[in-house]
Amino acid sequence: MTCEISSRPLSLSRVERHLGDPASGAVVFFIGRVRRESAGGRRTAALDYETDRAVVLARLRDLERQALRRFGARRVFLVHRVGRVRVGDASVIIGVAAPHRAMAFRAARFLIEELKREVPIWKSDRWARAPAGHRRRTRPRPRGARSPG
Amino acid sequence: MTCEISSRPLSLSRVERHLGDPASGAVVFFIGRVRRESAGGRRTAALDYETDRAVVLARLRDLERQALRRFGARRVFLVHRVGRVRVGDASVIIGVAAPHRAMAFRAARFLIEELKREVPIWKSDRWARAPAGHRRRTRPRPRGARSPG
Amino acid sequence: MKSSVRVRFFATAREAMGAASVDREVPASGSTIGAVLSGLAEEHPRLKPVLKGSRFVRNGRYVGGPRARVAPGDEIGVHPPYSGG
Amino acid sequence: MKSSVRVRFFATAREAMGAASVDREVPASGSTIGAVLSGLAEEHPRLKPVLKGSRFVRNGRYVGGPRARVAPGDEIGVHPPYSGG
Repeated sequence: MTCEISSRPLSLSRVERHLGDPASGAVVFFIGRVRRESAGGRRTAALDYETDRAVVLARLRDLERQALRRFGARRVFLVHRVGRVRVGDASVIIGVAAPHRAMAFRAARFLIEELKREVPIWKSDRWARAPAGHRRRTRPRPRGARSPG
Repeated sequence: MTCEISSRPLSLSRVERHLGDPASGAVVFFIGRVRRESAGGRRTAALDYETDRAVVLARLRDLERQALRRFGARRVFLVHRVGRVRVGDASVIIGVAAPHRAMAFRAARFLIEELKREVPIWKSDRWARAPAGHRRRTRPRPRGARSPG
Repeated sequence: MKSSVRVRFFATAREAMGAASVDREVPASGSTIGAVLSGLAEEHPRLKPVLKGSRFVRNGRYVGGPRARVAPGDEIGVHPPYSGG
Repeated sequence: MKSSVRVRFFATAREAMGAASVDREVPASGSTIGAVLSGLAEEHPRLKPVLKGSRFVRNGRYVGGPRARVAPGDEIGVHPPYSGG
């Protein structure tokens, strides 16, 4: 399996192990992480990711096939987290091994752009700490202006 | 230290540990690996890398500063191997953490291109296994046509 | 024998509906995705604008548009614009 | 007191010289990088084409060109085109 949806913390070294290939001189990884962001005195504590499990793996595999075919990549690994992901943690890791670096960079960039557009995954913000003087609250804000990466 | 020259195997997770930053939503790694290549019946067994230690770290740090300034990167880590590097092993790892993915991709690409052009590191090939019937030999070929990545 | 389709809602569609899924009766001869969702949107007005920007899935495959047929036992997914990464 | 500079050769420059470094006498009043290297290239003809595409370093800093001054005790590096990565 080179496309995964995981509710556990993502591991870069696990992705790296899938990309061994003596004919690939270049490996590019992209890691999307939940980043700290403030808005109106609130601060992101985490993002909640959900997905449609009936479709998501087929969509990821389709992207993988495109990267192999269109960019000459030789190995691709895609893993996206679901559930609550805290600030600083990875929500997505993409790894590409290719003979040359231009291919690997292009394929990795293609994959993250397409993943955001074409793969049924949604995030919603979890906010922490109201402005000083207000009580602490945590509530979803599904169409947040900010997106990691 | 975020720029290193190392004669030991490079560790991606070590680079990753330097790139923690809650304001960076995107991390891009580039790994250059020695790749298997054949020419005239010979096959690359390894590459030997040498450097001018009097200059190399200052040059790497200068690239790091440029990536931070020009591309809005927030963390950069560069490590290059010297000595003999076998097929499949990493010769260089570059890691960039930035608020957004476009910055991180651009900075990582810039760094590897500049590193190849502007940093005093040289490789030479070590070949293994002559064509069938000839005896095994290992000799340097300093201006090899092939370069990993 | 089932006589309904299950409609599953994600992200803003789920919030508009206040539910992750509903079952909806359809004739034994089948119906269309458009007809099923229009019926739901009449009962849940907040769903209507969400449907406009959404893609639809039937039994794990994207459908071409609202005229796609559905039969009892089918599962329909309503996908607002994606925001992963 | 030193009366020489040390010239260090890398990659193809080292192969052309057959040595990683040589020490070269210079006048106490100093000389130029160009003069030092021209002298070496006369003795080692294979070095000449390599010098054309090379950059030069004096005491850990790049120099502008062959007219850069050197003094006894300096260390000069000859850098053929880089090929790292």
